[in-house]
Amino acid sequence: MENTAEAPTGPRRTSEHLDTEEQRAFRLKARDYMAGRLPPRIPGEPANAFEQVELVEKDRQIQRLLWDGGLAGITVPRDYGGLGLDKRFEDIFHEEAEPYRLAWHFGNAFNIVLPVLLAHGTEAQKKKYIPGMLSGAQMWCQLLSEPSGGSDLAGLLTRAEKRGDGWVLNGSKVWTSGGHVSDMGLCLARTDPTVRKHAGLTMFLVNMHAPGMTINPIRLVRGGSDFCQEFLDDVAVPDEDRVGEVNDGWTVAQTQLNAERAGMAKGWHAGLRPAAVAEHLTLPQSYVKLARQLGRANDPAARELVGEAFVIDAVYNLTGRRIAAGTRNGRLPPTAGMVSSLLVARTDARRTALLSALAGPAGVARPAGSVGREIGMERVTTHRIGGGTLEMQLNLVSERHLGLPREPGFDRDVPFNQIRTNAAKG
Amino acid sequence: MENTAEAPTGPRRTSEHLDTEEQRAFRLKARDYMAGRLPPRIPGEPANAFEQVELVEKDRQIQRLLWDGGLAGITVPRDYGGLGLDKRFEDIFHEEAEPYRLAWHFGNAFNIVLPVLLAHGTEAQKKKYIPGMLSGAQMWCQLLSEPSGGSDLAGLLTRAEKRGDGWVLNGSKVWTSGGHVSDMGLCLARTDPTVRKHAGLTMFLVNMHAPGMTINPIRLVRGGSDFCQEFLDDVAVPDEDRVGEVNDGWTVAQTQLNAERAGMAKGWHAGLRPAAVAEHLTLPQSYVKLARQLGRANDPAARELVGEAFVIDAVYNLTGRRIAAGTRNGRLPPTAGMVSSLLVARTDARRTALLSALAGPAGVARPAGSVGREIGMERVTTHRIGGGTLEMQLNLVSERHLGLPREPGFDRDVPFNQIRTNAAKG
Amino acid sequence: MDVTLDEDQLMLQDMTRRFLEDRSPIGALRKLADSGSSLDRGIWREASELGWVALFVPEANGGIAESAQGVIDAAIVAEELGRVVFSGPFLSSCVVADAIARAGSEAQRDGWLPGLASGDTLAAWCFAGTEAKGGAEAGGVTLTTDGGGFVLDGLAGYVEEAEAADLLLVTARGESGVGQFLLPAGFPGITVEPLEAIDLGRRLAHVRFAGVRVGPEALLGAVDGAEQQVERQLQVALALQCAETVGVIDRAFEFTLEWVNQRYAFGRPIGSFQALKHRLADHAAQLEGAKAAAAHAARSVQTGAPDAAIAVSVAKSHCGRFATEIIRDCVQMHGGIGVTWEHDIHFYLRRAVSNEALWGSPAAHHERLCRLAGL
Amino acid sequence: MDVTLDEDQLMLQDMTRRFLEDRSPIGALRKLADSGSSLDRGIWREASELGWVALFVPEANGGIAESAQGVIDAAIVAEELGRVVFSGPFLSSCVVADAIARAGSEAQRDGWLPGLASGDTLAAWCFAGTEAKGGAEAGGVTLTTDGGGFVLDGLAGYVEEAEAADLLLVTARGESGVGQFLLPAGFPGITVEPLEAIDLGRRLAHVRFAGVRVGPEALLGAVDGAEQQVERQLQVALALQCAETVGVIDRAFEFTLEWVNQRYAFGRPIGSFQALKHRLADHAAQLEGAKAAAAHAARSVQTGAPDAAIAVSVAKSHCGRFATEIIRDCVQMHGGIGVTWEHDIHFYLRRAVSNEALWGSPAAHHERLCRLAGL
Repeated sequence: MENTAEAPTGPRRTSEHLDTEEQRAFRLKARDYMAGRLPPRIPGEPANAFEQVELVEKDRQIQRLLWDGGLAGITVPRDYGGLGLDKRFEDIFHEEAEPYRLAWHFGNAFNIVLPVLLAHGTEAQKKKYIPGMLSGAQMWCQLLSEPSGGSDLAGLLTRAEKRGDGWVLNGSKVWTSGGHVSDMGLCLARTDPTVRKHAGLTMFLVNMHAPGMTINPIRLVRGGSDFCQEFLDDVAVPDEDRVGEVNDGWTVAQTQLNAERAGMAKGWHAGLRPAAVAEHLTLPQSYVKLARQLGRANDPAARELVGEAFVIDAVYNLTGRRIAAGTRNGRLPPTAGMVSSLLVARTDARRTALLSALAGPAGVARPAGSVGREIGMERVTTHRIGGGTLEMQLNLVSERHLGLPREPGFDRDVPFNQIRTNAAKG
Repeated sequence: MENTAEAPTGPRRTSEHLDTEEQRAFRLKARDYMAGRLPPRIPGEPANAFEQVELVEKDRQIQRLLWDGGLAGITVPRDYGGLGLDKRFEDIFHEEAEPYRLAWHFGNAFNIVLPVLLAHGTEAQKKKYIPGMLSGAQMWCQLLSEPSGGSDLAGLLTRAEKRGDGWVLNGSKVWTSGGHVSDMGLCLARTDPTVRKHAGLTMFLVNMHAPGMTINPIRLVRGGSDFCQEFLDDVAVPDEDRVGEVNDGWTVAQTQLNAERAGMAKGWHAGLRPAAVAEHLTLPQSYVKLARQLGRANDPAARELVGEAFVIDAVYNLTGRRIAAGTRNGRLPPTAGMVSSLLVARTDARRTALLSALAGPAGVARPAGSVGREIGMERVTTHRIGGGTLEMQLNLVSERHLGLPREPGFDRDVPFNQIRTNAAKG
Repeated sequence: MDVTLDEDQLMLQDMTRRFLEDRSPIGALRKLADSGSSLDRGIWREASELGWVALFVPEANGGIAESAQGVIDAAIVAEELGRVVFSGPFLSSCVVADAIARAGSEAQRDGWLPGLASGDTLAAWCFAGTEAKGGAEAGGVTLTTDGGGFVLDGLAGYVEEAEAADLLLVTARGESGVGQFLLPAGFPGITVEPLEAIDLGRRLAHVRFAGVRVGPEALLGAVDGAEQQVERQLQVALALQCAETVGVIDRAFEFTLEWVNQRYAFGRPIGSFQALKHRLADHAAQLEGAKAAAAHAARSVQTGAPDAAIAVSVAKSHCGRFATEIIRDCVQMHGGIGVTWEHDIHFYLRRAVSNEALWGSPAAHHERLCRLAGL
Repeated sequence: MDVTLDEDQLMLQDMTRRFLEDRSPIGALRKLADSGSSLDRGIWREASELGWVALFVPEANGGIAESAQGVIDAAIVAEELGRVVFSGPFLSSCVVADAIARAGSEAQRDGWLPGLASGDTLAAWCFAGTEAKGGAEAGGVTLTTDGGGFVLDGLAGYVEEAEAADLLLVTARGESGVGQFLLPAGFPGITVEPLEAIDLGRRLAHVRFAGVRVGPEALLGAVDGAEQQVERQLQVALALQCAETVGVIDRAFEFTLEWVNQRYAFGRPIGSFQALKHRLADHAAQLEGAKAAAAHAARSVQTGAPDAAIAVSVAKSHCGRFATEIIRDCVQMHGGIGVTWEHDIHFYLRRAVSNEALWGSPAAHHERLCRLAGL
């Protein structure tokens, strides 16, 4: 997930010449409405920084403005508060929205919760919750990972027990993006520990303001705390907020995870990525400037480092474009998208090593306001854990993309309560 | 295993001042006998090149000379043709033998077969076979790996079936060092495929000249062919050449493998390694010369490569010394020795990458007799496969040295004939 | 494979693959290597009939340039050549044909292009010098003017098929700039010094120029304007070399995947062991990178895009480095069989290591990128 | 741990470890970092009472140098400091105390050594300049003679505890060679410019010298003979820094091993997954290498062995590079918890990254090794 709004590079492009009459009308309506109403896109302004509550509040207002102007949920059915138009209208909207900030903190709601509800929600759930997202009234998060383990999602420990007509949830969730500013959460919990682990899970819609829900932001080494840990202590959930069948939560979770991956592949923050892709390669002048600031412009050993940094960045960009094009036109299998995450991890790690070598001691300490130290901090803070650890991504690519055999599982065919978990300790 | 006789570095050292009278007498006897009789140690002369049959023949003669002079099998019991002396006498011998070539191609016999026979052989076997080794009359090899798989030794397919009083062996062995020049081989075969794989093996002493034994040298990419593949087609082995109990071959094989590792750790070619270890670090002038020949002495990018080459070589040497000292004095567990092989692999791979980068195009082609191409050839031919693949070494270090949990086995507790193997194909 | 190829290009790819599988599979290289013989001119003529070099030759001179997308189409062929580690002067023939087609006089075009297109004429590209950090720029031969003519001196390094070549394209540096010359093989003062190469399908040589006197008719283009010509040649060469390298990696990776799926140890296919899986996943990611970079290089050179100079150096650095890294690990995963002469993989590794170093090592292209970035 | 330590040294190690576990465990650094406070002088005095800096101070000046093996013993302490990512001026105090003990006049020894040994006096070592590729050699401050005295100008970079220090040892380059000076804190013309550092237990600063006039009594040793002094200081600093780095890696690796053994996923300890096992095995091998190199460095500096200059650069390159590489992967293996402020591992990674860069990056020491090899 890109974290800041980059200025689009290259000339702004529009497909205006392809518009039908109806599309043209929609384009003009969007253009007129947004002008003067939506705040401008500010380069460097965070797109994904839930700890900045005023920014989150700003995004709620932006979404409300779009809703009021009849520009929210363009492809969402009318029954659920959307416009019921096709994808072409969404593209037109984004072309027109390019100069403005959009409601980027609603990424979880639109990329994940919306597709899950459309696929598995009851009619009542769709009518109740989707308009709330589209109008900016309700912010959503997903309650998935647990302190006992993030990679092994199906091994989660949070329990949901039937009490009367409803359910009571107990346990803990962690790495919840924006948990502390969310109104609702999509929550997977274990409803039957006596069957094999994938078979005893159920998906719920949980009110984040419910009694018994405690939400603590997590302080990260890199600064900020846009993730939270939640403790669920007898949190009540009515049965009408159950998504899918009891003990069929794994099916719902698959939709959820696929939606997350698809969201990342297409660009998490709608309107942010497409404009940032340039047709031709350029060599980042930031590296040139850095080498000069460090006084190493003429040092062949330093130039070797800068040159390699150019290469890894360029290859990363080209590969992203190749995979996007290839999965779109079917020349590459959909699984090719998994490869991108791996390349991010390897590229990031190598870049920080290269820049550290370039900076030498300036990479570990600097006079306030000067260049350098941020490079060493990158080495301390850049790791691949969120969004699936590197190890899980390597498993995925090797099994689903390359088709290599799965490791024989030890825990797939036994009752969950016979598997050793991290809860079993002292 | 070092492959050439390096000139010892530093002044020659001797422990003569520590000799007892008896030791002094032995030293003088050895010194007098070898002078003028043994061929000199020639720097660069291969120590481990079975494809050079005249060199192998030379080693047979050297061993015969030592035997004739009463200098063979110094620590081997007298009953089996040895001298029955303690380790100190062997050290004295090696101090005196430093200027000479020794019978380095008898490494398999002395490092592996001898300890196996002493531990598991019958009295008759010891009396029959050990004098033949010591006198240089019989050269030995070990028949272990098979074309169906080298890492999974206990999964071997060669069958030994009881016929009358003896055994008949059928199958194929591969990666046999010196198979084509050996007289006898230590051979592990399956005697019961209906029990779990480790439980159905038996060890035999096999005559390499027996009818039904076909031996083909293997041509390697790096040139030479000191390894062979053997086909055993109804090769008869009398029961008195069975080592250990029937179906207890895995026990014998453990001694064999430990002996191989111990041999590598102490220096496979007795007399070769100890003299080559210097007390102080030096920076190999070969790299300095290479950088100059390539015209890159003043190029900082090239100097970075040379400097790192200095470091990896130095660290490799220091680590070897540390592990040798630490395992000797008990500060490090015996398993620390396994770490050395890993470092060899990583050091070799990195060195070839560094030198390739240094050489540029000269590393892939050169005028006959000039410098360069051998560096690229190293990249083509340097891999870690012999003596246990890199993967097996990583498993060993992680499990036995670091104590990490073994992977659950799928094939350890089922009858061998129910396991899928490479023989099961087509 | 470039994911944006059109139907015609997919057909070209298919046709090339079938021709090579039939007439010059990897076994052909093994036979050449085992027999110690040199270039098979017969197969080169057969291949030329398919229109490989002709991609760069105008119709007027027996080619098909007008109906082709030269560099992109040639990259398709080069990738297939990599898959069988083809032994033949494809790269240098294409570069020289393109150079003559773009800058040659009518006499030069009529004289040389038909033979290049048909495969009867072999061309050698005398471009770089012999420095260890070189290869990515012209150098090695100097140029002095002498009345109306020129004198060439020096050494052109690592020239492909220089011994067999009928024609040399020589780049030389003089005080007033860079000049290029077309000289027939055996021209007085030129000696070819064959090299021992690790790539068994590529015969390389240094070409020595000792006071070679040439007339103005040998000049290709102008003395002053040759810098752009030379850059174009380097770009074409790198685009094709990278495409070939992609084919080399792709095929080696492909049969390694087959191997780890079918080879059993400890009762499981070795491809089910996590350590191998993770390494293969990483290789797959870098291989996608190589394909993306090589495809972009071919496309931007063909279209003369503003980033063409950058694109070829990016591709060369990435493809060069990871080809060697990936195929070395593929050898490792083959275990013992991978280090025997009998297994084909060493031919792939040899080509990869060789391609990494020729026409500029990754380090040489990093330096070039710094210059292109204004550093 | 050096595998050749004698009984006394093992006792020193044990005593140091127990003191630190009791009085300055890793939690002490967390408290400092959370409160944003600076050096804890109390704990430094307590520690000094154990005889840490005293290892380099002669008995006549309140030390124990005669009965110690200075650098080897100090390396034992440094390794323990690394295990708890200690926050205090051990390295610079040792270097400066050793310098004064070896080259100081009687007045200098009597004046400064007792305070250094007792921990009452803090010393800062103004050695290198601020260049990005520097750190492994003296530079940054220039020296001109002025009558019987000297004038110092320039910037000494990345000086540890310069703000808190009572005494500065300054290295300066002049036309006639290198000179070293002992100056009290607050000397006219000196300003300390604090830096933002990633290592939260190490307060660094640039120290600026603007026409600083000093008399000959401030000179440590002779102007001409100072090169050897300076080289010795660098060697002591690197030997101790590498020993500390070994402690940092060793402890981080230790608790990572515990973690992968006790943490379950998919019904198995994560340490049973082959990919993690193989990475950990490789790290174990490089960690052994770091221990071997650091121990050899300390030993050869202590004995003044002919390879001391080589040994410290070898150790610095290897320890520097692999500390960062290993601990970064240890963070990765911790999963989410590893990137939270609440987990201690980031303190270890910060120290590792910082130590890699200070007193010469691996690249700077590769260059130094080339010079030492005569290249």
